[in-house]
Amino acid sequence: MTEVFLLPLAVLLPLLMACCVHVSADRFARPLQWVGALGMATLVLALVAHDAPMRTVLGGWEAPLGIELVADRLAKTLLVFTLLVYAAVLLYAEGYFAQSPIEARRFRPLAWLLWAACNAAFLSDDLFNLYVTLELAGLTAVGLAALSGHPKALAAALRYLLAALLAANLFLLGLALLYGSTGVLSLRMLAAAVEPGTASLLAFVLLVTALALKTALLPLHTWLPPAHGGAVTPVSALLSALVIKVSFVILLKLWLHFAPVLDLVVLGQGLAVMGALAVVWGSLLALRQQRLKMLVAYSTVAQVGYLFLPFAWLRPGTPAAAVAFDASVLQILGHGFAKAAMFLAAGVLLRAAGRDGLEGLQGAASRQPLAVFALALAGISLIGLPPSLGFSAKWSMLQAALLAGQWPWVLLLLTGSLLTAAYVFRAIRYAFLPAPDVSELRPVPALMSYSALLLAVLAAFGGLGTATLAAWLEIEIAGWPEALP
Amino acid sequence: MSAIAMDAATLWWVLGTALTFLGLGVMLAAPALLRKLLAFNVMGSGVFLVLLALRPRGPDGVADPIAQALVLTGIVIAIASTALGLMLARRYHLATGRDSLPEDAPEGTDD
Amino acid sequence: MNTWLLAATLASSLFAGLLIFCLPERSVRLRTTINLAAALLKLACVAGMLWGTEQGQQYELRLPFLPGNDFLLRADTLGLLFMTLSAVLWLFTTIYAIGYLEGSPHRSRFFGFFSLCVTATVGIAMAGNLATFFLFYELLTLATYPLVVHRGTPKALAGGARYLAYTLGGGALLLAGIVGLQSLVGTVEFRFGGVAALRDAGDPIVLAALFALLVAGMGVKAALFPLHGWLPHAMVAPAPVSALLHAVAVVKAGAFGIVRLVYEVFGIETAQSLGVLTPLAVLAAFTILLGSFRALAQDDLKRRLAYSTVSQVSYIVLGVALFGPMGTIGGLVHLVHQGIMKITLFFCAGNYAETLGIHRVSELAGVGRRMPWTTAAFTVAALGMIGLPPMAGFVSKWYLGLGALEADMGWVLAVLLLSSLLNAAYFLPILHSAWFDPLPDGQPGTTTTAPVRNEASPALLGPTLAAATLVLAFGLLAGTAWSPLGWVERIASEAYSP
Amino acid sequence: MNAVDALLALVLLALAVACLWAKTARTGSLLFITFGLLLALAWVRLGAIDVALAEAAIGAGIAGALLLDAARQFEHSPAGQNSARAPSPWPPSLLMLFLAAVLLYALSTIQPLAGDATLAVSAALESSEIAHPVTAVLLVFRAYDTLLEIAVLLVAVLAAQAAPSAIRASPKYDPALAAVVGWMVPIAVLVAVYLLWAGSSRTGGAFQAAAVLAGAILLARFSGQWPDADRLWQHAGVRVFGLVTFIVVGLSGAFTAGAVLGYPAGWTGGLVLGIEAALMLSIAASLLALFGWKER
Repeated sequence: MTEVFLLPLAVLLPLLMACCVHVSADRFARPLQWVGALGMATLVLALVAHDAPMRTVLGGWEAPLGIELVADRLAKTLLVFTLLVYAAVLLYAEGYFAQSPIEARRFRPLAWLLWAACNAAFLSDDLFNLYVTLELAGLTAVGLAALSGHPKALAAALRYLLAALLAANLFLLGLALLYGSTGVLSLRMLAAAVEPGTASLLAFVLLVTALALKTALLPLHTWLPPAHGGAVTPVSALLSALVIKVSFVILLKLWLHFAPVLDLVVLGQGLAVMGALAVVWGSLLALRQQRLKMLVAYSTVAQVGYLFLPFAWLRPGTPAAAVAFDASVLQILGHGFAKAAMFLAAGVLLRAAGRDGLEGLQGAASRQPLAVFALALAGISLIGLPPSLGFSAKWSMLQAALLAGQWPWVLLLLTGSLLTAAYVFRAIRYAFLPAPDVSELRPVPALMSYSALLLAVLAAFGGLGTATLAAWLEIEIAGWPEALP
Repeated sequence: MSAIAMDAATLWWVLGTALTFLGLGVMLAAPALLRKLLAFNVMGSGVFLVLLALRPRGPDGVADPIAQALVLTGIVIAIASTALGLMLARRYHLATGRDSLPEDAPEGTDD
Repeated sequence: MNTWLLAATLASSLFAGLLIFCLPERSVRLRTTINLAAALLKLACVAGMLWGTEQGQQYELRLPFLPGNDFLLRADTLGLLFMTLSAVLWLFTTIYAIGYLEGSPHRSRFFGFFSLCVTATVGIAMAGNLATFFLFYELLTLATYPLVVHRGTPKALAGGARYLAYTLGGGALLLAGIVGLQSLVGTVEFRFGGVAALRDAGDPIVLAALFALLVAGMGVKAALFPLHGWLPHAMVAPAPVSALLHAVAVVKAGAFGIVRLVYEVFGIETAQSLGVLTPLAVLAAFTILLGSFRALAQDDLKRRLAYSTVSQVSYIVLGVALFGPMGTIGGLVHLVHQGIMKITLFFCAGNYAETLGIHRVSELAGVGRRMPWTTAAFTVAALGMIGLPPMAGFVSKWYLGLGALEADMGWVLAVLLLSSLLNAAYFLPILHSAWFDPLPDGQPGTTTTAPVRNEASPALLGPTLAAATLVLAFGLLAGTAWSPLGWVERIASEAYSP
Repeated sequence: MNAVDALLALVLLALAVACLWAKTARTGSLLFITFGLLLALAWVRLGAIDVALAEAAIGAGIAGALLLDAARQFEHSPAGQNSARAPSPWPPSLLMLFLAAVLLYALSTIQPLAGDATLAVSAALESSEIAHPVTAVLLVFRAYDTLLEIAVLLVAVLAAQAAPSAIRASPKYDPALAAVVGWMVPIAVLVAVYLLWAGSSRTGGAFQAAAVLAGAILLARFSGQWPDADRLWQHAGVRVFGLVTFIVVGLSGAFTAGAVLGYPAGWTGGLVLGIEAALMLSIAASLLALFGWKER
C-alpha cells in the first residue's frame, strides 16, 4: 500500500504544502512549513529505506498509455540531496525574511512548488512529463528571481524567462520528432523504439541544446549570472543548487537511455569541450567580479562546465563509463551543497556589512567567523580539495579521463582547480584584513550562519562517503547499457 | 508546388517548420520584449503543428488523441509563460520606461 | 585496540582544534588547558604505539573513502619516526606559542588552526596510501594559510597568497601524479620495496615522468629548487608558526613525502633502475648550495634561517637519493635532527624579537650577555647546523658522507663540505657577534657595568632550552637503540631487505 | 493536396510574418489574434477539434487580450526608450533557413507508425469510462501531466504577484455597459457550464470553460457591477481550490482504485466532472489574476 503512495507523494505533498502556505496567514505558515518539511523528511527516508528500485504506475495506466514514476538509486540520491538543501534554505529564509514579511509570503509557496518540480523531474520516466516539470521548475525559478521586484531583478528574471521559453520550444521540437517517429513517450520505451538516423539524432541534439541552455552551459550562460547574483539570497541558493541541476539531471537521464542506441561520441566530446571552455571562461570572469554574489554566480558558470565534462567518457561498454557516471553525480551534489552554502554565507556577510562589494568583507573573519568558515569550506569543495565532494568529483573525472586514454583533460581539471582557488581566496583574503569600522556592523541571526555551515560541512566532508555512494550507485551503471530497464 | 507529391500532413509540418524558425529568428534578433513574446508564441504554434502533423490520424480522421492532449497542455503552459512574461515586462516598463532589456553589457563587468 | 590508538592520536589535536574554535577569546585558561592536554595526550598515544610496535603490534585503521582507495592509517616504523617528531615538537611549540601570543588578538582562531595543522602533519605521517596522504597534504596547506596571514597586514596577505599559489599548485601536480600512477598500477599503498606492479608497468619514460611529477608536487612543500620561493615570504607569520612551518609541518611533510615516494611507492631499487635518483641528488645538492648562498646575504634573522631551511631540508632529499643504507640513514635521521635544530633556532629568533625587539642579524651584537640562555641554545643549534660534533647535525652529515661513498657519488662529499663551510660562514659571525661584540651604544649596560639581564619569559625559554638539549642529546646518545639514529637504522634495514 | 489547405497555410505564414514585423505592438497583437483564429481552422483541418477550440479560446482569445492590454501600456513609452524597430532580418535568417532545411530533411525521413500509445488509447477507452478520447488522455491516462500543468498556471500567478503591477485603474460603474453585461454574463456562465459538461463526451473541458467564465467576469469588472463578487475571485483560496481538489481526489485514488490518480470503477465520469468544475473556478481566477488588478 505504502509503495503506491510514496513516489507520487514526493511530488504531491510539496504541491499541497505550496497551496496551504499560500492561503494561510503568516503565523500559521511557519509552523505549517516545519510540519511539511518533517513530512518530506519522513517520506524521503522511507523511500531510501526501500532498497529495491521502485516504479509507480500513476492512475494504474501503464506506459505507453500512462505515466510512470521511477525511483532508481540516482533519483533517490537526488531526493535526499534536495531535502538537505531545502532544510538549510528554509531555516535560513526564516531568518532572512524576518524583517520583510511580504517577501516571505511570496517566497514560501514558490519555494514549495520548486521542491515539487525538482522531485517530479527526478522521478519522471516520461519525456513529455519531463517537459512539464522543466517548465514548472523554470517558471518558479523566474518568479523567485523576480521576488524583490527591483528593476534589476525584473530584468534578470525576464532574461531568464526568455531563455527558459526558448529552451521549452526547442525541447518540444525534439520531443515532437521522437514522438512522431515512435509514438511513445516513456523514456525506456523510446530508447527501445528509436531508430538511429538523422531524425532521432537531430531530436536528441535539440533536447540537449534546450537542456544545455537551461543548465547555462557556455555559450548559453549569459542569463545566469544576473539572475543568480541578483536574486534575494535564499533564492540564489535554490536556483544554483537545484534548478540548474533539474535540467542537467534530465539530460543525464536522456543520455543514459539514448547513448546505447544513438551514436553520441562526437556530441559527448563537443559537450565536454564546451564544458572545458566554461570552466576556464567562467573562472576568469569570476576573478574579475567586484561584488561577492556576482563572483559566486560566475563561479556557477565555471562549475556547470565540470558537469558536462563526464559526457566525454560516458560511452556504453567502456570502463570509464561507470567512473564518469559517479563523477556526474558527485559534481551535482558537490556543487549543489557548496554553491548553496556559498550564497547563504555571502548573504550573511553582505547583510552584516550592509553592502555588496568584496571590500565589505573586511574584518569578517573575526566578526562573522562562522560565515567565513562556511564560505571557505564551500570554496574548498569548489576548488576540489579533499575530502570534499568536489574533490571526489574531480578525482573521478581524472580517473575517467585516464581510463579513456584522454590525458589532456587532466591538464584542464588541474588548471580549473587553480583558477577556482584564485577566485575563492581572492574573496576570503578580504575577510582577514582588519575591519575598517566596527560601528557599521549590523546584527544577523545566528541561525543563518548555521544553516550555511550545515551545507558547507556536507560539501567539504561529503567526499568521505564517496566509496559508499559509488557502491550504492553501482547497480545503476554496472553493465550499462544492458542493466537499464 | 504541385510537382512535389505532398500529402496534407506534409503541408502542415512544412508550415510548422517555417513558423518555428520564423519565431526562433525573431525571438533571437528582436530587441523588444513584446515582440519576443509574440515570436515565442508563433514558434510554439509551429512546434505544435509539427508535433500533431507528424502523427498519423485515426481511421475516423481524428488526430492522435495523445498528441492532441500534449498540444493542449503545451498551449496552456505557453499561455501561462506568456502571461508571466507580459506581467514582468509591464512591471519593468513601469519602473524604467523601457520596452526592451538593456543591451548585454560586456561580460563580467559589473553594472 | 590497535585502531583505537591511531584514531586517538589523530583525534586528540583535531577535536582540540574544533573545541578551541568555539571558545570565546577571553577564556585563556581553558584554552591553554585544552592545548596542553591534547599535546600530552598525543604524545602519550604516540609513545604507546612506539612501545606497541616494539612488542610486534601492528597498527592499522581502514575506512572506505574513494572507490578502491581506502582511508588508510598505519603506524609503521617510518611513520612513527615522523609522528614522534611532530608530537614532541608540537608540545614544545604549543607551550612556546602560549607564551608568545599572550595578550594578542584572535588567539582562538590561531590555536584552532594550529591544532588542525598538527593533525594534518600527523595524518601525513600515518597515511598508508597515496589518497590518504594527499588528503592530509592538502589539509596541511589549508590549515597553515590562516596562520601565515594571521596578522592580517598587507604583507602577511601577500605572503599568504604566494604560499597558497605554490602549495596549491604543488598539490595539483601531486594529484596528477597520483592519478596517473594509479591508472597504471592500481591503488598504491605504502610498502617498503614499492609497488610490485610498477617494476614491469611499461614505459620507463612514463614512469620517470610520473616520478618527476610526484617529486615536484612534494618538492613545493619541501622547498626544493626551483619551488622554494614561498618559504622566505611565509616568514611574515608569528615566530611559533615559522618554527612549525620550518621544523615540522610543511617542509617536513614535503620531505617525508619524497621519502615515502622513493622507498615505499617506487621502491629504492626500482627508482635506481629508472635512473631518477641521480637527477634528484643533483637537484638536492644544488638546492643545498643555493639556499646557503642566499642565506649569507640576508640581514633579517628569520629570512636567513628560512634560506638555511631551504638548504637543510634538501639534505634529507639528498640522503634519500643516495642509493644504499648509509644514505638512507643520513637522510632520515636528518629529518629529525634538522627539525629539532631548526625549531631551536626559530624559538631563539622569536625570543630575540619578542624580548628585545631584535629582528636583524646586525642588531645581535652583544646580545649573549643580555640573553645568555637563549644565546646558548642558539649556539648549540647553530653548531649543529654546521655539523660539528657532538651535535646532532654531525651525525647526519657523517652518514650522508658515508652514503655518498657507498653510492659511488664522490662529488656529493664536495657539496657537503662546501655547504658546511657556507653554514659556518652564515652562523659563526652571528655567534661571534652575539657573544663577543660590545653592545651598541645607547643601550643599558653598554659600558663597564655588567649588562642588564633581560632573558625571555619562562614559557618561551623552557621550550627553547628543551629543544637545544635534544640537539645535544641526539648527538651524544646517537649510539643507543632509542635514539633517532637507532630507530632510523631499523628503518633502513627494512627498506633494503624486501 | 487540398488547395484550400495550401491557401490557409500561405495566409498563416503571411500573417505570422506581418505580425512579427508589425510596426507597432498593437498591430502585432491584432495580427496575432487573427493568426490564432486561422490557426484554429488549421487544427480543424488536421482533425484536432479540441486543439482548435483551445487555440481559439486561449491562443487567440486570452493571449490576444493579454497582448493587446500590454501593447496599450507600451504605446505610452517615452520617446527614445522604445525599440519599436523591427528586427534586422539578415544575419540570423540565413542560419534559420539552414536549420529549417535540416529539420525538413529530418522530418521527411520519418516514417510515422501508429505508435503503441495511440493504439493503447483506443484499446483502453472503453475501460476509462470517458467517451471522449482527448479528455480521457487529459484526465485519466495522463492526469498527472494535467495536474502539473495546473501547478504551472498557479506558478505563473504567484510569480506574477512577485512583481505586482499596479496597472489597472479601479473600475467605475458604467450604467450602459452594466445593462449589456447584465444579460451577457449569465449567458457566458451557461456556456461555460455547458463546455465543462460536454468535455466528457465531446470537445470541451475545464480550460475552455474557464476562459469563457473569465471573460464574463472581466466584462462585469469593467462595467463596475458586482464589485464584491469580483473581490471574491481574488481570494487565494479560489486560486488553489482546483489544484487541491485534484490532489486530494488523486491521493484518495490510492485507497479506492489502488493507484494514485486512479478512479474507482464506475466513478470516473463523476469524479472527472468534479475535478474539472473545481479546476474551472481556479483557472478562471488565475486568468483574472494574470490580467492584473490594482492591489489594495
